[in-house]
Amino acid sequence: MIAGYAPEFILGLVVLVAGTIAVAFPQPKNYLTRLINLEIPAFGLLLLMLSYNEALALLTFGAISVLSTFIYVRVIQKKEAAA
Amino acid sequence: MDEIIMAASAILILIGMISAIVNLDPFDKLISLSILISGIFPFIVDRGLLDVAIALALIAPLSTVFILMACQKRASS
Amino acid sequence: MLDEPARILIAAALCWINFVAIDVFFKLPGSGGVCGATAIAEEVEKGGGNLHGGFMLGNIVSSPDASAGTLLAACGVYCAGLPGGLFAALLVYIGNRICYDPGYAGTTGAITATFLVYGMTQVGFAASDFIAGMVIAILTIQGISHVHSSRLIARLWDLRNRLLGDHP
Amino acid sequence: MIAIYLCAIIAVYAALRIITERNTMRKLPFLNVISFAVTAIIALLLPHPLTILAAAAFFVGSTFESNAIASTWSGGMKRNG
Repeated sequence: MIAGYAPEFILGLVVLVAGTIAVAFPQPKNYLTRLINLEIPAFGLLLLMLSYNEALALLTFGAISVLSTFIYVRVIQKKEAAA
Repeated sequence: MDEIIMAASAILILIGMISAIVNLDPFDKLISLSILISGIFPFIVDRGLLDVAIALALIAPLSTVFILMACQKRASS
Repeated sequence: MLDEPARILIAAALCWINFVAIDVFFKLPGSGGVCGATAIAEEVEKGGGNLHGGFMLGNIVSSPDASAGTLLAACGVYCAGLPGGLFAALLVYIGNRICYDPGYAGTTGAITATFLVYGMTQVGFAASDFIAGMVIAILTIQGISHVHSSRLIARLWDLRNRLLGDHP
Repeated sequence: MIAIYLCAIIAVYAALRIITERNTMRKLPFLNVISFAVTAIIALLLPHPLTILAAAAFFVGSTFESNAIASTWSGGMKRNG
């Protein structure tokens, strides 16, 4: 491990970068794959925030991440119904 | 935290991340995402944030259920 | 007293007997409780296993039954003694209601496991041995080979039906 | 101290079995093994009365997730039996 940083910080950075690349270039190129890949950087960011010991930030981030997923699912369903 | 447990959780996170990126089927991706979430919990509990662990354990499956709603719409149409 | 690996193996055997006996007694290999359990059973049968053993694997996956009750009761006794185990039984009942299941097997397994683990801690075992033992026990059922474990459970199910007599 | 190491090793073993299994439905029992092992790790890592609630919440959440995946894969959230 790199000295001076918590292991959560390093791991979170790796997960965040890899997940962002996976969101940018999804393998079957549709909205559903992109939405599932969007969960990976969310948990990477959660690991990153874990290394700062802020309980309230973690709670808020988890709740907002799920709410935004719900909104994205509704948007995708509306878009597919219109198309 | 002990080195071996930390290494095991890190391996779980990395396995979940890689297989969630590589797999093509949506259900396989969701199962891999579940491995990734399982690997995060020992890190949270080790810091002593038990309230965050309880809330996240109850909130994180809802995200999977919302994504499954989209999967079902796609399969039936 | 015994060494820690020997104690973990004895605890694993006790946990295995406890949860398999309660699951088979409450007719978990008889039918799938939810339709996800039925799907898992059909896939296990397609891979060479037995259908009734597959029903039990599917029921363990898709709702907290006696195995989850044993694990959480051991955790409760490890963290807070006898009241912790009974509180864990209440939590298993709530979890069963969340997963569309009546929840008799899980609650019964949790209560019997609480008294089992609490009694063994008086003898000289530690509650952490039972937690590790339950993980080993669930590994032998679900993690090694689905074909062999489902056939073993089907044999136990036949034995139960021959002893108690009420075939569904 | 051997108990928690054993749980960690079993969790890694089950994860390796998941990524080598091809069939989607036959992956779910191995996921259940991971969930058991991580529940045991949570309980053994921090002995505190609130830990029971955290372990039970994690286990029930993980089981509910597997239940939802299996039900959606077989089509519909209906009960039979």
